Amino acid sequence: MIRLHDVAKEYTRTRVALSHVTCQIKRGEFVFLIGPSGSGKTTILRLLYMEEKPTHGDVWVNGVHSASAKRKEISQLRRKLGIVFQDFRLLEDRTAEQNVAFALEVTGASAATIPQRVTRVLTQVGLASKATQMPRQLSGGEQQRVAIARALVNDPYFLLADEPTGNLDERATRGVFQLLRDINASGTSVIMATHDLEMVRRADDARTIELNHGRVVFDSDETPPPETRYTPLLGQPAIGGPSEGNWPAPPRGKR
Amino acid sequence: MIRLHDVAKEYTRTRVALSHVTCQIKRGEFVFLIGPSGSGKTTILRLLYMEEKPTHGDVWVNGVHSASAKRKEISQLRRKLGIVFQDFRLLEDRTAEQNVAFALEVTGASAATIPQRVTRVLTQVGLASKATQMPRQLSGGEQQRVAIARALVNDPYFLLADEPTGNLDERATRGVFQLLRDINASGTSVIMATHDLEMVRRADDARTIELNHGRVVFDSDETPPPETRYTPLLGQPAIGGPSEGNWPAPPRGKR
Amino acid sequence: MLAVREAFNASRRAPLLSALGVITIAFSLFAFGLFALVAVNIRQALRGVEERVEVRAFVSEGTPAEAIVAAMGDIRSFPEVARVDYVDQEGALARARRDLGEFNDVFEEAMLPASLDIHLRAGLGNPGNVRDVAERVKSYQFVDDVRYGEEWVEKLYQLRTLAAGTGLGLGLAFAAVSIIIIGATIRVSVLARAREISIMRLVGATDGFVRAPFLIDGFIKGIVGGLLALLMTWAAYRAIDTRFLDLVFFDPRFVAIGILCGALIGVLGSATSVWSHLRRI
Amino acid sequence: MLAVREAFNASRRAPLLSALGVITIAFSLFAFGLFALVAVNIRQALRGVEERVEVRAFVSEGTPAEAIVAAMGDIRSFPEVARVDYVDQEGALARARRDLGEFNDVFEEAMLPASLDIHLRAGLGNPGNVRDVAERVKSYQFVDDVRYGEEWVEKLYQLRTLAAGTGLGLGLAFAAVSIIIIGATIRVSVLARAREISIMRLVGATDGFVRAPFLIDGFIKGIVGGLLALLMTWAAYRAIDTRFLDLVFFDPRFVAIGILCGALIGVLGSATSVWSHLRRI
Ligand SMILES: Nc1ncnc2c1ncn2[C@@H]1O[C@H](COP(=O)(O)OP(=O)(O)OP(=O)(O)O)[C@@H](O)[C@H]1O
Ligand SMILES: Nc1ncnc2c1ncn2[C@@H]1O[C@H](COP(=O)(O)OP(=O)(O)OP(=O)(O)O)[C@@H](O)[C@H]1O
Ligand SMILES: [Mg+2]
Ligand SMILES: [Mg+2]
Repeated sequence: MIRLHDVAKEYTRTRVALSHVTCQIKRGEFVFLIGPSGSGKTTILRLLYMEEKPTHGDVWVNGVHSASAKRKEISQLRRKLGIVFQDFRLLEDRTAEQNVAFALEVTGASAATIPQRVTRVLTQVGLASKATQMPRQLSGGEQQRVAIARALVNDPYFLLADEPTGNLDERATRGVFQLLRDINASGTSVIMATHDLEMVRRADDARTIELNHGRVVFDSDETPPPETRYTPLLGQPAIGGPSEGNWPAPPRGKR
Repeated sequence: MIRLHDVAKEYTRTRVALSHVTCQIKRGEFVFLIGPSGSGKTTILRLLYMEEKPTHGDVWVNGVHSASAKRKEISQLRRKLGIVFQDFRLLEDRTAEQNVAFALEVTGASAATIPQRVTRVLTQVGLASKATQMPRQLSGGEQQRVAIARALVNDPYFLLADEPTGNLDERATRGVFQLLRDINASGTSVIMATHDLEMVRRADDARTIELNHGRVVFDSDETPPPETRYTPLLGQPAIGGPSEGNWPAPPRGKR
Repeated sequence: MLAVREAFNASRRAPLLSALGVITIAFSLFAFGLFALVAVNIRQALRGVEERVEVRAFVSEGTPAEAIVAAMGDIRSFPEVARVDYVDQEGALARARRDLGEFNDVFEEAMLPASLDIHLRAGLGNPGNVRDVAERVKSYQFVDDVRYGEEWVEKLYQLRTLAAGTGLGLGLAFAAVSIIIIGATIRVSVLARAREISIMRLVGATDGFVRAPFLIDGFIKGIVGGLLALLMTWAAYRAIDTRFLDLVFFDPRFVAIGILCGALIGVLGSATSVWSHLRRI
Repeated sequence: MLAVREAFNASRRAPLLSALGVITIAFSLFAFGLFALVAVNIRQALRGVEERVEVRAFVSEGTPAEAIVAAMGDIRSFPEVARVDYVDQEGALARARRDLGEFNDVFEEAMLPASLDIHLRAGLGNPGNVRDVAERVKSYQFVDDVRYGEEWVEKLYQLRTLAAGTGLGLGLAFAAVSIIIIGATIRVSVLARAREISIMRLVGATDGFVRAPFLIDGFIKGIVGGLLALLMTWAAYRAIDTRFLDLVFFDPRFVAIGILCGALIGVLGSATSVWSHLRRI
């Protein structure tokens, strides 16, 4: 169970990344997090794995409460999460398979089973043949798939994936998406931030939460959407639509 | 003028990233480089800005020949290129604007004009309001746009962009694409590696080169395509097409 | 087990930083060891001199032997006194010749008086005690005169105090500088691995899991550094000792403590650096 | 200009690494300085002792003054001889009393012979010369005996040679260790900035552009480290000097050379580290 209650995150006084975010994600849900660049998707995920604490409001993840969580509890929590970081965050001085194995080692998994679990998950993402390469010897998409494999390997309760297909071609994207659907079908909640609206449109049974300027502007589970006057991104044609100024306005900070 | 003649790149004996690549890109062209993850797109670009030398064959970029280029010449060459790296490669200890300014400082641009040129290009990518933030205080998409700004700021002869829209939403993607078209219209060659086939389909006047397992399998400028028996990626429906195994096979190395 | 493997892996991955750490510890302890060696030897030399602090009571000619023996018994029972020797006239002449080689010839004509040479206990040879003993000995009737080199004893005592103080001061300064350097070295190696550490934390490693390899690493480096320092100090000692000075080396307990200090420095340096780093992420 | 700004920025961005570099240079030069100080003062002390190497020729009683004056003229013209003094019988007695305080009384009865005291030139007091002069002086008829402490001169000479050798050896060892540490420190700071450097190269910076800030940085750190070392060495000198030993300090030229060495170490360390790093990317 994930619960955010009136959450705000200000990195500095004038940089408001999130405000008034309230939502609830149940075990087993599949949630897309969408929104333009800088709208706060990564920030929400960072609150969930507690790299950041909210400046206002409360976050509960699997029973751990942001305001009172101890370092030890946070470590325990993270072992039950699978996280795909937007910038991969692979350990630079370990091979692909050592990176994946590390996520198992920290949980104290029995050393005997580790190699086989690692090999299985690397095969799932199509990287079995590159298991012994270092991150900097892998292409962008291959690094991304190592990051995905690491997130999947410990059969997490929640999978937090930040733009996990940004460096993948369409076929690989389909593969990853299928993997996430499969793991979701086996009971894991998946929360995936993405810019790939095609994918979102295609998975019409999944829940979609849209952010803009740090606020939730659309949530497919709620009717009517929180800010009714906003035309959600999903309603627009994918590409080649009317050009209403190319760039999103900068987020309004409190001045 | 860019010319590759029978180029091969083997990172190790069994890791063949490119083989038998021959092509020519004229001043002012707009070229898409497509292909599945690990097919060698980044490797081609690295050969062009001479971070790597080919293990076989020759590369000429703007008169500089890979086999005989001195370090000084390579530096001179890079000042005439604009490069957007797949992993951004921003200087971590400088603000967004200092990162962009650095690309001008190395060319010896007069210190007086630098701030105004930096501000203009940051505005073009929609980041004027985040000019003084450090890379790690920026979202993924914002970092990517700083990288784009840095590549554009010195009005390069050639723009090499490796997946410049992987972390951008659709609207921002359109904006970046328009910027690249504009700079191309003013005479700069643009070579852009991308997975966004929608964008490629839309820009039907641009040249497209498709790689697979390190070989050129399709070049829209050549008829018939080099390997006639291959069904090019572009011919397939974008998503939801017939699933012929989710993952590309690993590249065949010389054994 | 895992932590030990990790520690070795970390060293293998950053051989330069590891070497720097070991060299720094070794170098610091070596500098420290050299100064300690000098200090130990100065102390040894001073102890030799101090042992020679003696009160010499010149005995009148013709004093009966029984009186002298009785007095010696008395004096021996003074708490400050270690030893009392009787030096007769021939002994005094022989000693004078030995001590003052150049003036050999002079003494043939001279008759030196017999004396009681009173040695004080080591550590009790301070000026007050010496004066005290001298006064008491002077009260014997057969004692003509008492000599004890008043100023010289004062000076010696002052010298010893100052040498000890300066040695301690220099030693502490060196230790402080060593710890600063070692701390900074480890800090740098933690910073160099800051990204790795933060990633480890993000995938669920506890502080302990992250810290253990650093501590083991620090311990190993400390031991190796300490051994290297011992080797270098010993080499320096051998180089000087055999040639032209009679030096003493540290006793084994001191050596063991030195190496343990190295290990401690390694572990503490690692612990504090990693600790303060972990607090901040 | 740009490079100087960059150098300062780099230091500001990595204050810890910068401090480590400066401390290491300072500490190394300080250790070096302390040993140099000891060496200089041993040399000074030995020079004082060496000046006292003298050949003493005892003159028969009743030798006419003219003979002695003539002999003194002769002896003065020996190339090895710096000074010749005539010490008459009263002078000898006074000196004996002064030198041998404890045996004051003894000398009242004794008549010491007059002597010619011959001081050799500094640097020429080696055993061969001394023996030579002694032989020649002995040939004068009125000379009863010649004393020059044969073994003592030999020992002193040996000591000086060994002290010089050992000092040089230790000094070189310390210098080598310092350079290793400093090289490693700079190497680490280059590695810590390896990503930055490679990015700079990728956006078109020449090797020179990348290197300049490091060289300036190394130069500044070297100067600062050298000054710190000077300060510490001077403090150590003051701490010892005023209390109980008469020490000499380095002369200003030596100090200037020391600080320049610091700067040189900084620049060379930076240059080689950056150079070898740039060769490899
Ligand atoms: N450490 C930080 N300090 C200050 N501002 C920050 C920091 N991290 C993020 N921000 C700002 O907060 C806002 C939201 O960032 P976030 O990373 O959540 O965006 P995002 O939705 O993930 O965008 P993208 O799709 O580009 O990754 C951005 O405007 C960013 O500049
Ligand atoms: N330094 C290296 N050492 C060994 N192999 C490498 C190295 N760099 C890349 N490779 C391999 O070369 C192949 C091509 O890599 P490249 O980065 O060019 O792919 P790409 O087309 O850019 O893929 P992506 O779309 O995922 O970024 C990959 O299989 C990769 O594993
Ligand atoms: Mg993000
Ligand atoms: Mg790539």
